[in-house]
Amino acid sequence: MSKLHDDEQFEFEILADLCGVDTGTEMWAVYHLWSPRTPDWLRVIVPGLKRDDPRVPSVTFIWKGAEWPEREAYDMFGIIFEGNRDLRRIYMPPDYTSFPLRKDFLLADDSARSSGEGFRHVEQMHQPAENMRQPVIRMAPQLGDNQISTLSQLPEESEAPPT
Amino acid sequence: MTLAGKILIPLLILVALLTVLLLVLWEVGVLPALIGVVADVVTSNIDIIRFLLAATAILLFTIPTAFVIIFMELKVIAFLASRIGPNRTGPWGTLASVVAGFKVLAKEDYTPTGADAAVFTIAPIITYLASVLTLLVIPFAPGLVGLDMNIGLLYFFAVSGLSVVGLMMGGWSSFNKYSLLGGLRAAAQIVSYELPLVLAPVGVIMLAGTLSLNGIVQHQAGWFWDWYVFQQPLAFVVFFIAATAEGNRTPFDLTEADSEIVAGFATEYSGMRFGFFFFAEYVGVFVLSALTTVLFFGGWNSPIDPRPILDFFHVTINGAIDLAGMGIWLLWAVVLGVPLVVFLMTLVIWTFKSGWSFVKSLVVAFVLFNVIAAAVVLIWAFVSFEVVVGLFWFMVKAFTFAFVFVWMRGTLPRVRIDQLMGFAWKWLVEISLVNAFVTAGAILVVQQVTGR
Amino acid sequence: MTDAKTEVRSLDDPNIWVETPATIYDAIPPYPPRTEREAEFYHLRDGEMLLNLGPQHPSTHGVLRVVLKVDGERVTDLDPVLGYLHRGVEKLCEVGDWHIAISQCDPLEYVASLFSEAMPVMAAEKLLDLEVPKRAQYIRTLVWELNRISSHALFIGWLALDLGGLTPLLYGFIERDEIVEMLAALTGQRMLFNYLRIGGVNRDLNHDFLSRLGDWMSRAAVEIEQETRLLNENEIFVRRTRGMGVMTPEMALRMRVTGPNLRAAGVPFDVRRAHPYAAYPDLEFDIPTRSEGDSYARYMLRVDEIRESIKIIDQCLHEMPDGPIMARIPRLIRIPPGRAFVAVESPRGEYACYAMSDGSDQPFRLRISDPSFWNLQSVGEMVPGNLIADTMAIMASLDPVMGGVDK
Amino acid sequence: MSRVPGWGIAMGMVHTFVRMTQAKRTIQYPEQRQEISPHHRGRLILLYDEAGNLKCETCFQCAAACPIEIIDMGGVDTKNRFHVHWGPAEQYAERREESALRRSGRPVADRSFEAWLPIDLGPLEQILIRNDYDPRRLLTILEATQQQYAYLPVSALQHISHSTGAWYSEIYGIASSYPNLIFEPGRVSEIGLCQCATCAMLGSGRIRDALVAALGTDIGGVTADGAVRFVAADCGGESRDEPLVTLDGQAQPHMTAEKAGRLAQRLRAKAAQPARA
Repeated sequence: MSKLHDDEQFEFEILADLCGVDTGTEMWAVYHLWSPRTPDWLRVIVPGLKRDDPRVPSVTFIWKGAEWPEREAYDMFGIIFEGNRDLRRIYMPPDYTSFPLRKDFLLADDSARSSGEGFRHVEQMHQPAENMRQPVIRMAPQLGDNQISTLSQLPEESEAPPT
Repeated sequence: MTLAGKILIPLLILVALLTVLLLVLWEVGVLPALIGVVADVVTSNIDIIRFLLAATAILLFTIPTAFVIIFMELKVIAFLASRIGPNRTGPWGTLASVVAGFKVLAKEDYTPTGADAAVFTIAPIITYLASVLTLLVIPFAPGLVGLDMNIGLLYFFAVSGLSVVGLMMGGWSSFNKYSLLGGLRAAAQIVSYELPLVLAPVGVIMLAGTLSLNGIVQHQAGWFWDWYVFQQPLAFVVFFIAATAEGNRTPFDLTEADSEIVAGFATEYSGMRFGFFFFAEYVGVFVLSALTTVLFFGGWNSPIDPRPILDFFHVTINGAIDLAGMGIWLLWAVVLGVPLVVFLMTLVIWTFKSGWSFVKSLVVAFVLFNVIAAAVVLIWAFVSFEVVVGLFWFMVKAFTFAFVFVWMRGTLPRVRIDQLMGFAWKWLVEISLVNAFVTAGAILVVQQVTGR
Repeated sequence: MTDAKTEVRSLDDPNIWVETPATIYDAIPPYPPRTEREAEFYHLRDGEMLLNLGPQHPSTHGVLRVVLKVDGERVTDLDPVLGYLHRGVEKLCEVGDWHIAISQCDPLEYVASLFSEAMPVMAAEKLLDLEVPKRAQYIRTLVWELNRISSHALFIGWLALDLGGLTPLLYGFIERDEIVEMLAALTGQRMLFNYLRIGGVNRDLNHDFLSRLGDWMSRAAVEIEQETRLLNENEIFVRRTRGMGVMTPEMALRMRVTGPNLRAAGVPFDVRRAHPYAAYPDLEFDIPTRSEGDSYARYMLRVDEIRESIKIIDQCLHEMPDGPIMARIPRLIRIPPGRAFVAVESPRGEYACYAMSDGSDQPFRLRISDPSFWNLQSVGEMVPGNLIADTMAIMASLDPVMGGVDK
Repeated sequence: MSRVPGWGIAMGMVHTFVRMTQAKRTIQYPEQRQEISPHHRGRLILLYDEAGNLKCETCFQCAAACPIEIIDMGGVDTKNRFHVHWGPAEQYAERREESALRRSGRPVADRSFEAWLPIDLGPLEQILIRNDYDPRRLLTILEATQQQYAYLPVSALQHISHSTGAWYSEIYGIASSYPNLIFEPGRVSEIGLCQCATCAMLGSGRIRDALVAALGTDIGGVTADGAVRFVAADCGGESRDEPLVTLDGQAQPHMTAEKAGRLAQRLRAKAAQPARA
């Protein structure tokens, strides 16, 4: 990348765009380079980043301006740019655990792809603060003779004598 | 029983009892003795009572002036930006500032958690008093001055210096980084512009010979070229710039620079406390423009000296009409004359305006009559009393300067804090010192030549 | 770290604020620093104070929080905190289809929304390699330039307001209101136009629009001169902006500043010339550049750009060809799979978009790179060392629009 | 600025003074109105042509282009019944795929309408008779229906509301407030485990490891086949003799590590084979 930037034959001094892409199976880091004098442009794709630990060397030493886009790519995709001094979340709150723009982060109304129950499929749930009460459901009062065992107590379960 | 009923009925009973009591006392002879005692107490220390009266008069006088200036500022800034400005509350929007005053009264003024309450509450009062008390010394008209101290100018600067203390206290005590910055800026700015503000009128004092503002104004009597601005142009420029900085007006309004430090020292204030700061600023504008007119534009002297023209036409005006002498005629004029004139006017209006009903033309005629009567009285007063003329000219000049202050606020951007300081210390102080020396030298030369 | 809390507690933990009522609320976050830059920033040397130029500050253009490390009045370091306006536009675009992507991109650069709207449109056209009719190209150029003028008119007002002047903002709004009323006659909206369509434009020029345009064009040049005359030679304005946030060409390129800020630093780069699109190839106009690179140069450059835009509009009107305004495309378009990178010269810089399509009618990935996002970075480089008042001057001269920065 | 230092400021002041004397730009809103151009699209109104009939042939273009997808279209048929032809994003997303197909006139099964398809109401009638159509015993009726149909079909709910007289919305409210009553087939059951200090001492850690091994995800995750969700429950700290393990919100008595594992496997197995009826 530095050769492209400094080499006078190419003269790609302007980093037009730097972004991450999640193709469902792997991650890409895509760079677009322009040169201020000649009207040609170049797209550099770094494919094959593993989904669980995507790592790419950072370009901040060439363009200091690439710091925020790399932070954004990390925030949205989890791509870690080694060498970026300030790689932290740019948009999301600091204790946000999942990466929103990944393909498996499904919005509630993205039902075209979600499996139908429309729940937000987050990899790790927030660490719920200790004092968040979960609602404990009271049992419905049992009704004399025609007691109907609710689905929750399974037949095999109720037969086995309580040990 | 309505609320009013609950209040009025006991009041009426009280009044009746009181009158009976007074009558009894009057008969017994106790009351005249009492009045006698009070009379000689008053005569003995007349000046203290005069001071108290003057102070309350000034306090009452500043509220309407502040309203007028706030309204003027709203209107002028809107006009500068080719907008119309407030025109809905009251006739032509004139009640806009009064309504703003009531709103500020109605708002709840809370104290932020970290602030130390004592300093927080006293700060606005000090700033407000500092700018209001300075009016005590300013001569509005020949007789009309609060307290004609022979060290008037010194008193003025001393008291207006006090407002810095109020700003600092407000800034420091409201436990907010922005107001702390605002308070410190206020201290730096006003203290460093106090110097040119005091040094600039030194030339004027030398020319006038006295510190008392009344004396300065009397020395500027005569045509407008006798005013000190033509003898001290440089001092006027320095004084005017220092005055804008003193009153925290643009381009030096760094203390509440709303684009940098939110609202400066007044960030945490709300309700009437903010109202005090708000009024203090606008009374400050009026005070400073009044001082510029007194020092440089001949206070209540009119630009044209009417006496030579009158002598030329041998016209002497003594407008005093002794109403007592008219006796019964006065009674007739009021009881019969006024309704007669009004009736005549209604007839005239009614015939021309056929569309209107009689009652409507009557009302219009009555209003018209009042307007004309008021005009007549005013002209008569203007002609016959010296005080009214002085007051008129003083107000005209003071409000032109207030307009210039507001005009600058509408147009100019803000200066940076270090440019502000540099300008004060590097330029204004030197110029005013040079000006003082030059005037001193000139006075000596003039005395040698004319041998006065 | 003076009082760093050891265990991790999330910011929305309710009792975090209860336990420290009397202690001083400081800008130091309750969680330990995550990177060495954050650790070095929140370590206060003596005499320094952290000042929150918070989201509700009057002079941040939109919702931006900048934590200043202040020593007295002088700013020693600053750390912009973004995300207050983040609404996940790229994710939303991936959910809706290409038509929804257009209206999703409108509020990105809300002051000149035709440029941010052009992103999905031009990307789709490039992927479909669709030939947009000539008339639509000219109408687009005309409308873009009008939008540029209205955005620059606002810029002048904001810059003056941040330095304390009240009236330039109101003059700027008078100017902008005329243009926006004209665009409302054409596009139907005053601000978020939603006017461009894939393959052309929504509605043809109508009499109402043309009469207002003619009326405005007749006195546009004179009015622009009047507006800017108030500020050009004003000593206080010049003293406040001259020499603020100076940028050398290399630094500008390194900090990846775009548009008028880059051209003010002396680099004559303009997307309309470097990668021409729409009707720009056959219009002749020059690119104003200045070499000083400070706030005043950026201000003067935008004033020159307004004059250029008026010239462009003139040419567009004269050479407006007739013909259809919309290419023939089916109602439910499925973009063939592929990748496209498109860029437009917006009033704040180069507005780029990298679109990928997987053959369905929903964009697979729509990466939007907003100029204000790149410009705002250079604040961190230029401001340290100046006073608080100067941070306003520099940030205003960069003219960031937070909708685009936070996407 | 070039000539005299104060020149620029003075010219600025003159300019504003001149502007002050010129005509103002504001208009008095209530009295004078700004003429909005007829082409303004600000108003979201349904247009009628001069003959009075509706200028809309329900091509759903506006619903397609609406970014927040709030436009849905409905009409009243001849028997004065209101029909919603289009719904919020879920239906829209599925339907958009086949919209060309649908408009081609060929009958297309629409997944999102399955909830409205008629079902055999016989067994439901039996349940109602057993509870003698008493609206106060709605919860028992709903649980029996769930037992019978493995989920609560809409037509079943409508039939209950017709016969017992309870409002549909009330029934829906009751059903939706219990996690074990679900509205679509292929339901997700939920295992909750409390991790507060008391339960941890009583052995919830071991149960958690067993469940993680069985389900394959930690707390907050869903099994790969989407059948079981592992959530954190909370016993509220009251004194207990064994850790709180809940299944669909119902506390499970005498739960040990291997019993929890077996329960998890059984649930996943049950979800694999198709639901009854």
